[in-house]
Order: sequence, then C-alpha cells, then structure tokens
Amino acid sequence: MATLVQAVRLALHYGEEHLGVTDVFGEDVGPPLGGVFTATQGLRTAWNSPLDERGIIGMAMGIAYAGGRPVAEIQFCDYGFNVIDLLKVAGNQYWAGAGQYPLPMVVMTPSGSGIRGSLYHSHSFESWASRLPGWKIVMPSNALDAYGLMLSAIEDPNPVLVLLPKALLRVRGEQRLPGEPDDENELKERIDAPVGEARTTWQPRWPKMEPYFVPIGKASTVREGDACTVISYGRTLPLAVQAADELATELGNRAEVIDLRSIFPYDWKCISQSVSKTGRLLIVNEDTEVTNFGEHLLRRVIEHHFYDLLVRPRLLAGKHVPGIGLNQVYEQNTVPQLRHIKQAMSEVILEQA
Amino acid sequence: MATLVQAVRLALHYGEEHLGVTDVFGEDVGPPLGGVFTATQGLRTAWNSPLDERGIIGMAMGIAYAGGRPVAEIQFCDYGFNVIDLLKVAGNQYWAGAGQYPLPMVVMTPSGSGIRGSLYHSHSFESWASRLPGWKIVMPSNALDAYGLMLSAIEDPNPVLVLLPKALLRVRGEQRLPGEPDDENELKERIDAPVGEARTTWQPRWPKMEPYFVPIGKASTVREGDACTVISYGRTLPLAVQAADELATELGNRAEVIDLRSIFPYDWKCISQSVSKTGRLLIVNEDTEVTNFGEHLLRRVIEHHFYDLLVRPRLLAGKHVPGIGLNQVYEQNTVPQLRHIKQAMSEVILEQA
Amino acid sequence: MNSDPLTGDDAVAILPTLVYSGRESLPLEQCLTIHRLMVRARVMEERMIKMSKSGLGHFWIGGPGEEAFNVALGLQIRRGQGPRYDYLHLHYRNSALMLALGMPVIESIRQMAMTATDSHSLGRNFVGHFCKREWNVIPVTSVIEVQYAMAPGTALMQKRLPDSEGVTVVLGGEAGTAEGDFASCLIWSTLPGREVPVLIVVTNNGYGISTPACSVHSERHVVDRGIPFGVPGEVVDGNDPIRAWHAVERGLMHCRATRTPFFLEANVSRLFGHSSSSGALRDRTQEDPIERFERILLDEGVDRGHLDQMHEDAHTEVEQAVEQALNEPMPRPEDVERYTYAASRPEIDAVYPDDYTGLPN
Amino acid sequence: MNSDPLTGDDAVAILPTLVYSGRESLPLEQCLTIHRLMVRARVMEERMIKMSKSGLGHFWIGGPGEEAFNVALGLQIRRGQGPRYDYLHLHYRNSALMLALGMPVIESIRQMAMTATDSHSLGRNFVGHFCKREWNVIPVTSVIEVQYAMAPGTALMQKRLPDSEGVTVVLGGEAGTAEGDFASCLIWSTLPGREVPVLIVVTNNGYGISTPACSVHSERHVVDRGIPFGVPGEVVDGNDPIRAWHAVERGLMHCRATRTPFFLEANVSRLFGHSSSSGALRDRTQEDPIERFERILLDEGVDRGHLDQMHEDAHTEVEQAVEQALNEPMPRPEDVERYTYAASRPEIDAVYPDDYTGLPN
Ligand SMILES: Cc1ncc(C[n+]2csc(CCOP(=O)(O)OP(=O)(O)O)c2C)c(N)n1
Ligand SMILES: Cc1ncc(C[n+]2csc(CCOP(=O)(O)OP(=O)(O)O)c2C)c(N)n1
Ligand SMILES: [Mg+2]
Ligand SMILES: [Mg+2]
Repeated sequence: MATLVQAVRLALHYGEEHLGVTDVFGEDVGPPLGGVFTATQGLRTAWNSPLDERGIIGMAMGIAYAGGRPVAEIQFCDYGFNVIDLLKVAGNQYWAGAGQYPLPMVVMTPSGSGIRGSLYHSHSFESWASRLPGWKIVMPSNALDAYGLMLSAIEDPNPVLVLLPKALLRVRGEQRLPGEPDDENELKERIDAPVGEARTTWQPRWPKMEPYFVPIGKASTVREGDACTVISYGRTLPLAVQAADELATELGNRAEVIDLRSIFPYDWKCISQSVSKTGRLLIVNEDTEVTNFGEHLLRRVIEHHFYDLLVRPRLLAGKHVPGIGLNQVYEQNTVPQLRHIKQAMSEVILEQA
Repeated sequence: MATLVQAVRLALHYGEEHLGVTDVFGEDVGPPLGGVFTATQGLRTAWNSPLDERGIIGMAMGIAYAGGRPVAEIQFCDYGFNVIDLLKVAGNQYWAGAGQYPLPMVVMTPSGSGIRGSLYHSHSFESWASRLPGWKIVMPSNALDAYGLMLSAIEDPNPVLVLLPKALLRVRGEQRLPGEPDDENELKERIDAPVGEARTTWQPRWPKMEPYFVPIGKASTVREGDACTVISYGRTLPLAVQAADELATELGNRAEVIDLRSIFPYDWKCISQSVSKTGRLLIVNEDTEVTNFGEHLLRRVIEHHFYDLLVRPRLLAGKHVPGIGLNQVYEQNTVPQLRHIKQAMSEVILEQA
Repeated sequence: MNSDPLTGDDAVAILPTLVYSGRESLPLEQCLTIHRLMVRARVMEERMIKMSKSGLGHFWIGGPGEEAFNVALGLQIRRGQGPRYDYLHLHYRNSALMLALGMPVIESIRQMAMTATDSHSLGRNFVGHFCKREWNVIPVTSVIEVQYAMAPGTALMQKRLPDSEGVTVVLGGEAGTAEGDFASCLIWSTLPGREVPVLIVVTNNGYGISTPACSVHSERHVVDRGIPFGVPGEVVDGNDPIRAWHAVERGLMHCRATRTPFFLEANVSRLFGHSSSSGALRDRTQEDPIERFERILLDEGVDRGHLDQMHEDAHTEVEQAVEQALNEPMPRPEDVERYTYAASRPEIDAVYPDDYTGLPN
Repeated sequence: MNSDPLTGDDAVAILPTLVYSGRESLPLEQCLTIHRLMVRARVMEERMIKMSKSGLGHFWIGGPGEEAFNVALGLQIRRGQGPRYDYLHLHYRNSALMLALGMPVIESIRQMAMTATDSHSLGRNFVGHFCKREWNVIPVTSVIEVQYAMAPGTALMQKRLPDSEGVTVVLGGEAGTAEGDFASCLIWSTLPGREVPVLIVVTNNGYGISTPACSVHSERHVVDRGIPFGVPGEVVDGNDPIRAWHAVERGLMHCRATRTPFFLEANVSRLFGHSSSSGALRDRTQEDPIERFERILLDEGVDRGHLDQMHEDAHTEVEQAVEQALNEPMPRPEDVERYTYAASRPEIDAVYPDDYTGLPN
C-alpha cells in the first residue's frame, strides 16, 4: 500500500492531470529533490522557489487570482509563522471583495512532532490555522484520507490548508488508493525517484489514478463504542486507536474513536451524536495546551451537551513550553504518547458517573 | 485623571528615568507624532523606525541581548501577524539557550475593536499571544492598571507583551496615578504635545511620577457578587461592569466581575475561588471564537470545577468571520456589545440550577 | 469640436498643439482629458474628506496630490478581466487611477458611505480600498506591502500566455518598501529564466505617516533597490502628467515587450496629510499637481473658463453621486457572514457547500 | 620551537616565512594555527556525522567545507561578554568559528549527544546551534535569517558606547537572503545618521538544500544587495584561509573604525551535503579547503608528518571527547519546563516569580 506521502504525491499528480493544478511549488519541491519528504517527486508542474515563505504564499495568491490552481508547500509548518498575515489576507479576500475573488489555492505543510525534530521541526499548526477565518483546514492521518482530502482541497474554490502529520508521512495505508497498483514495490519503482545519478534522467511512470474525494468537514469514526468518545487527528490518532483497542481488551470497554480529519469546518454532527451516546469525552492532540483547538471543541461540547455529560470531559494536549527538545526525554514528556493517551482514556471510561 | 494612553506615556517616562529603559521605538513613535495614539509623545528615548515590523522586533531583541531595555511598539496589533515567528523565537531564547540569555523586552500594541477600524484595525491579539510560550501578556482596561502593568512589564526580565485596548485609550481613569497632578488640565498642558508649529520646540514638563507595580498574573475583582462569575478584560471589561451594575438593579442579583488584566500568566486562584463560590461562569472577550483564549480558561474551569458548576458555563466572544466591516452594522453584530453581554449574563444568572 | 475620448462628452475646441514638459510632450487634447480626470479625482477626494468630517463616513484616506501620476498610469492600463489584461495591485491612494480606468465617481462615494451598494466591499472596507474583478483590480488591503508579494504571481500567469501583452502593475508608498515583501517582489520577479512582467511602482511622497523618508532611507533613490537584481528603473516627477505619461509608457512597454520587470519611482505630493486620522488638513507646503498643470495649460492658451468648467462639472457630478449614495441601502446584520466562502459542492465540503453559516452544526 | 599561540602547546619548528596567496600572505606560524583549527573542526564534524549514523544522535548539520573562512573569522573576533566585545549571530555551520574562539571540542559533542551537560541548550537543540553568553554568542535558531533582523540591535548598543570597537557579526547562507529579514538587516544597519557596525556575512555554498543558487538568484553577487544602501562589500574565496583572513580583517576594520556596516560574501564548500537528512555523504565534486591548504603548506616546506600529526591529535582529542560526553548525564523529565522564564520578583510577577511551573494554579 502507498505511504501517506506517496498518496499526497499521487493526488497531486491526479490534480495536475485532471483538476487543473498549474503549479506545485515551494522550497526544494521541484527536481532534483522533489520535497524534503518526497511529496512532490516527478510532478510535471513542480518547481523550486526561493527560500522565502512570504514569497511562496504571495505567489500562490497571485497565481490563484489570475486563474491558476496552485499547490504551495511550506517546508515545515514551523516556518509558516512569518506569513500569518498573508494567510489571514488570503482567507479574507473573498469576504473583503464582497464575493468577487474566490481564491482557489492549496497550501500543504508537515505538522506536528514525532520526527525528532527539536525546537523548530516539531511544531503543530492546527490551533493557529483554526484562527484563520476563510480557510478550510484538513489533516489526514492515513494515506487514503490524504489522497481524498488533497483532491477535495484542490477542487474547493477556497483556500485550503493541508496539514500533513510529520510522524505519519512514511506510514503505509491499510486501504488501496483508487488506481494504486496492487504491489507496493511496483508503486515504489514507478513513482519514487531513485537515488544518485539515475535521478537526473528519471521519469515517473504514473499509475492511472482515479478520483476519490473525502469531503471537507466529514469525520471518520474509526472505532465504534459507547464507553467514551475520543476525538483526535494526525499523529495522535493511531495512538488513540491503539489505546482504545488495548483498553477494549483489558477493560472490555469500547471507546468510540473519531478521526476528525477536518479541523475547519469540523464534523459537529459526528461529535455531537457520539457525545450524546457516550456522555464521556476525551480530546487528544499534540498542540500546545493554551488556546488549543481542542479547547474550542470542548467549549462547543459544553455549549450543547453540558447536561449530557456523565463525567468531566478532558483534553490531552502538548505542554505550554517554548519548544520540544531534541533529547527524546523532552518529546516523551511534552506531547502525548501512547501511555498518556491510554491513561487519560481509561480515566474517562472508569470515572464513576 | 489621566487617560489610559497618558498613563502609558507616564509609565514609559518613569521607565526611562528610573527603570533603565533605553529605547522606545516603532513606526511614528518618535517626534513629531509620538505615536498614532500619542502614547510616546515627548519621551526622551523615543525614535521612529522604518515601516518594518520584523525589523522592529528583531531590533528589540538585539537591544535586549546587548544589555538595553527596549520598549517596541507595533502600531496596531493587526500588523503583528508577519512577525509571529520572531515573537516565538523571542519567547524561546531563554529556554533554547538553557537559561543563558534572559530577554528583557517589552512590546506594546493596541488591540481589539471599537475605533471603527474596519478590517485591519479591529483585530484582537490575545488569543494569538497566549500561544507564545515564554512571553508574559498583560492587557489593562484602565489608566492606573496600564501604569502599573507597564512598569511591571519593564521590570520583568522576560519578554512582556502589553496589549492596549484601542477603544479605551482615550478613556480617563477613575483613580489618580501616583505622582499625577490633581488637575487633568494641568496634566494635559504638561505632557500632551501641542498641535501645529508649537510642537517643533515643545518639551514636556513631566510630573514627578512614583513607582507603582501591578503584579503580572494578578486579576482584579471589580465587582463582588455571588450570582455568577464574569471574567473579562480590555474593551469588554467596562461593558461587563456596566451590565453587572444594571442587572444588580434590575434583578437584584450581583455578578462578580473579574478584570483578568494578565492573559498569561493568569490569576487562576482568583478565577477558581470565584467559580467555587458562584457555580456560574461567563467569560467575555472580543477575539474570534474558534480557538479563543476564553476557551482555554473555560477548559481549565471544566478541568477543576466541573462538578462545582451549577449551570452550563458560557463564553461570549467575537464571531469567526474574516474581519470586522467598517459600517457599524458589522461591528455591532460581530463582537460583543453591551446588550449581548447583559443578555448572556442574565441567562447565566437566571438559568435554573 | 472633438469629444472626450474616454467619456464621449463634448469637450472644448481642440487646439492642435503639443504641450511640452522639457523634451517630452502630449497632444493638448490628451492633456485636457488628463486634466479633467485629475480634477474629478480631486473634487471627489475633497468631498470625501468633508464626508469624513461631517460624520458621513468614519475614515478617509486617499490620493490628493497623486492625480497626475495616477491618471497617466490609469489611462495606459489595458483594462479587462483575466491574464490577457493588466492586473492591478493597488494601495490606498489610487482613486485617480480608478477614475482614469473609467470607474464612476459614485463607486468610491459608496465605499466612503459604507452602503450595501458599495461593489468593492459591501460597506466593509475603508474608502480607496478598491476591488473590481472585471478590471483585474485585486482587493486592496491596509496591510502595507503584501501586494508586492502577490504581484509576481499574477505576472507569472501572464508570462505563460502566448502572444499576450498583459502585465501586472503593483503600487505602494516609499515607506512600505522597508517591509520584506518589497524585496520579495524583486527576487520573485527576476528568477533566472523566469522573469515576469511586473511594473513595480513606488509613489514617493516623502513620508510614511509622520516619518520623513530621509530619516529611514539610505538609498539615494528607492529605485536603486532594483540594481542588484538587474531591474531597470526610472525616477519620474510624478506631479507632471506629461513626464509621468512617458515614464509609464516606457515602463509598461518594457514589461509588455520583454516580459520582464521594470521599476518606476514617482515623486508625488500628499496634499491632505496621511489620512483623516491626522486631520486631513490641506498642506500648503506641498506642490499641487493640478495647479501646476493648469498653469501650463493656461500658458498653452487653454481658456481659464474651460478649466473652471471642469471643476464645476466635477462638483456637480460628485454632489449628485453623494446624494444618490446616501439614499442607497445599508448592509444588514445578516451580511456579516456573507461571502466568507465561495460556493463549493457537497461532495467536496460537507459543511459549507455554499457560504459560511456560522460555526458547524 | 614556538608554541601554538592559541593553545600554548608546543608546535613544530617555525619557519620564519610568509605564505602567499596571490598578493596576500600570512606568517607560516599563523597558517599552522589556522590549519590545526581547520583540522580539529573537520575531524569533530566527521565524528559527529558518524554519531548521527550510528544512532548516537538524531540529526547532524554543520560546517565541513567552511573551515577556512570560519577559522579566519573566528580568530579575529574580540571575544567576551557585553557590548564592548563582538556579538555573534551565527547560523548552523559555524563550528570551526567556535573552535577558533576557543570552544573545547567536547562542547559540540555534548550537544550532538544531547547530554544534560550541553551548555548551549541542555540537550534541547540540534548540534551546531550554539549559545554562549560569555562570548556574546546569541542562540542559533534553525529559523533561517531571523538573526539578520536582530543583528542591528546589538550593533546599535555597541555604537552607543564611547571608545568602543565592539562590532556585531551576522552569518547565514546565500539562499536565506531571499527572506525579508536580510533586506531588513541592510535597511536597519544604514538608517541615515544611525548606521551601525555590523559585519554582514553570507557564506555562499551554491545551494539551499537541493536548490542551486543560480536558479533562484538574479544578483551577480549576493554582495550587490548592499549597493543601494551604500554598504561596501567584497566577495572572497572562502576556501582560502589567507585571502579570507585579509577580507575579514578589512571588513572588521571597517566596522570597528567607521562604526558602519560592511558586507562580506564568502564562497565556500559544502562537503557532506545539506545535513544528515540528505545522507551526509561526502561530495567529491566540492573543493576541500583543508586539502587545498595542505598542498600550499607542503609547497612551503611544511612537513607532511606535521600535518598528519594534526589530524591524529584531533582524532585523539575528539575520541576522548566523545567517550567522555557519552558518559555524562542526560536531561530528565523535570527539565522540560526549566528555563522558560528568567527569575522575576513576586511584586512583579505573582505567578512565575522564578521559573515556569506549569499552567497557573
Ligand atoms: C504592515 C503595516 N504596518 C503598519 C501599517 C500602518 N500604516 C498605514 S500607512 C503607513 C505609512 C505608509 O507610508 P508609505 O508606504 O510611504 O505610503 P503613503 O501612505 O505615504 O502613501 C503605516 C505605517 C500598515 N498599514 N501596515
Ligand atoms: C524560515 C525557514 N524556512 C525554511 C527552512 C528549512 N531550511 C533549512 S536550511 C535551508 C536551506 C538554507 O540554505 P542557505 O541559506 O544557502 O544555507 P546553507 O544551508 O546552504 O548553508 C532550508 C530551506 C528553515 N530552516 N527556515
Ligand atoms: Mg509615503
Ligand atoms: Mg547555501
């Protein structure tokens, strides 16, 4: 099966061929590298930009204004903080111009910890991003969702930010992408650039991909249960699933695990129904805990389901500290790990109502 | 009595004379204007910078590294979004360098709506700012607090962000600043620059100000009561007080109104004690409502006082829209006004437990 | 009797002469067209200043003092929608340019009056913050200099079109060039082998709000910033519409023909200070480009009466526009969320297939 | 027999000659000092690459290929704390500079090994991200170019000191100059009448990760960026320590004497690619400044044996450092929040008068 990053690449290829993508660009996005995570190898419209995130976002806006369909990459979300103003502007141009200029642009960027990235390659971005009205923001946690959300991001006529969990980029999916060859080695051979000399003349042999759209704003319930509701996305999602599976065995209580997939708009119906059913809630993400997007979700739940809650709802998030240190003792004690998630989940499940 | 902006100016003057402030700078901060809101008129160390917010923050950091005490201004917080990365870096340098470099710098910037500022002069900044670990963030809502918090900001050896509510800058305080002359006309004559030609030769005649520190992290309970807890700050604080006073008359129920004053660190003890007493909570601010700092406070309250709450706690905040339009129909329907606050407050008070 | 080439209105008898400024000249007919546009812009701006002072608006900012340059530029723009036409990344002092493009006065007045009929922003944005997609006018933002980061993008799309002469024009003040976006514009417009046709304009009025340019600029001319990147440039007296016309023509020609950037710095006046926040008082130390141009036209034999008539016509036009605009509907509370999202499809966005409707529910 | 001027170690017999590169020269004694430092830096970096590959570290980035320039610069820095001494705003390829300043090898190794004894960052930051307050070394951030925005600030404080020759030195790669902060550095260093003593250095290795400089730079030389601002500059072959020495000397002298900026662009090699993320493989197409310098020294009559001894000594030193570092304690869980806030006072901060202790409670 394709890895998450291969799925992104295949989606971008499909976008170039069928959805009008005109430019895939950013730092080291074009040949020879094809992106520091290989997300853009072999793409027809991929090109290398100057080292200038403000220029990247500005260029994407300009291309979109003039009828192009750009997909711009910020190499790591950690380097998007000097361009929040332009992201805000991109999100408000349709509104500011009273509906004259839609801005069909996609920005993709790796987000979150888990690659031993130290202070400046471990940031999460979703809480910041959720404060950008006018943007839609998605964050897949597996290859198929990455494919389907990327296609939706490209098709949508609004600015869409695709957050790619750094830690999961090389994880293989469990489901085949529509059009993906059966054999993962064949896929690799066809679309992964070789190392060394061979790369200079290499051309990808793209499989014939098919369209597949995961609607923005649609969550995915990856485990059903009634012991509690767990909402997560990105790196912590598979950990939440694992914790739920282990607790199902150990305690016999099945947690309902929701992969939110879209940060904004989010699938309120799915959240609301699940919380109504379970009366117990745990939200898990790894962004810093002060003014965290999970706190927004918690507030919505309080607003609508305060009297449905059987026990105190919880947020498990990253610590409010200036960074994640390189020595793994830092990461292990700064952002939620399996053990923390399992602990929190069992507390929510076991607390006496 | 001094206005809020006069109090800031007097504090900066005190800072220059007694607390080692070496530079007060930013766009139009020096002569002849002394700041677009006059916050820096007549100051000995005030100077005009290039139109470059990144340069402003970088310069402040450099000055602080080399032993200076800078107070830098971002003309409107709306123009601070291109420098979030540098603010993040300023917040992490002490941590990154394992305690070697404290960074005693102050950044002040007008925040919030209420001056008919349209899209780009109506932003709130506290939710963004609260996501900057390593920073301390304060937001006074009256002249005396502005004086006392500014002095604390200057004295603190860490980066401190002083958010000044745009709408309240010209509001007179109800308490005299220590050292302020009794007569407000005398004050004006002494420290407000004249308009026209006279300005070129004008020199302020500073009153002899005295030190007064409002500790960072200390809230102020401006109305005591047990009908509910209301937490606010900045522009919405006086409105919350007014609403509470009106409801006390109309309903006979007294709300406890807390002026948070410090966004981070915030006065948890004060919040916690009040919520324990009242069991009812309303948080009011005007920042956009998705991933809003008030949601963080709400989460903390849920974490510690879920079982103490008698009724659903509420957040009243600004709408999640791309901007605040100039026609006042927008502002009136985008950010909380007196009527909204009063409505929400009476709902919290009157809801059947 | 000829008629005004832009409006079709009857104009004065045309003297078949050229009006000179140094070695450069323009036909008198064209000068009169320019003059008329300059006057309309001025009268409109002055009326809007009055509106801001009488409470018929909250804030004024605009271009009095920049009319000569803006009209010269506006008349040479290829107006239309899409990359075959010119793109305009303006700032907030370009009302005269918009009038030269053909914008009716009332469009500006409506924005000043914040009516629901304000086609630029639905009563949302400050006056002078134009947005007009049918003419490729990108929404003006108050955030200084961001337009310079976007301009190479529209120009890139134009460069790719075969046989196209469409170019991108970006404008801003001199103080704003201190923002990194200005450097980004130079860098991204000159990527080796991927140069793009942008006319980079800086209107230098000598001030950023209260800060004198000479106190924060070490460049001899702002246009020197193009030197390291090989961007040719020119400094022009932007208060002289004849010189401005030719400088703009050279710049646009360069961009249209070579598909590479050109840098134009225009020295202009700021007749009413920065904005209504600084009082919007007439600054008599500043040269008035209209007065100057009128002296030249009078020297050429144009009738004082004709010039006065232009002012009178403009007043009448502007007053009518104000009267009309003030009778138009205002935005309503339900407009707050309108136009947050462009319509998508339910298979693509399950929550906001159309527009924003409040938090997801 | 002289002894090494830096370390006091006995060195080889000194031949009292000058070593030439074109018209410029340095005493052989000094060349040998430089050579020794270059070798120590190289051996240290190669050992750290090995650590990254054998799991004794997670990531490597550093300066192999930049030793000549970095040593030449480092030896001319006035080292100390406070504005009377030079400030250093480094990037992540300056280990040789740090060794030239006198940093023991083990300080770098500790950061690579992420020990609690890592004085630069307590095992928090990537290797090469130095911070040393006693030598005015500002914390290196991975965020490209931000150091250029800060440099004018330290320089301003230096300029204000009477009779001081302290200057600020800021370094970064050529790709990073596309960020606006680079332009900001030029602007803020040259405010009219308020110019500040910054030595602006760009080490041009021809690449930003995988992107060739020639594909994204239209400037002939990066140093041309100083032209509009009147910043004098020079391009130097940074692989030649003799030329580098004199270029640095001229640049520093200019800054120290005139209290205004100077711009130095040094062409350098990148011998192991960008970082361990790109494999950290030796790139044989790149010129090795040590091999080149050794050829010159051999031509001057220096013993091959002496040069070999330097390598051997360095290996011994580095191995000992690695062995020691690996036996040192690691950071503990409670270190996560340490050093978030510098100690204040309870009257000033009621919640965090000392350090951060988790969310307020
Ligand atoms: C990013 C940003 N910073 C600050 C401001 C506030 N501001 C508005 S106009 C202005 C001065 C602009 O001067 P200049 O670029 O010369 O243009 P001018 O107004 O003189 O035409 C400033 C500082 C802003 N709008 N945007
Ligand atoms: C703001 C920012 N954007 C992107 C990156 C990712 N990045 C790290 S190094 C690098 C290339 C730097 O090239 P250059 O400035 O030439 O320095 P060199 O590494 O070649 O010495 C990039 C893009 C970053 N660290 N910071
Ligand atoms: Mg100006
Ligand atoms: Mg490089």
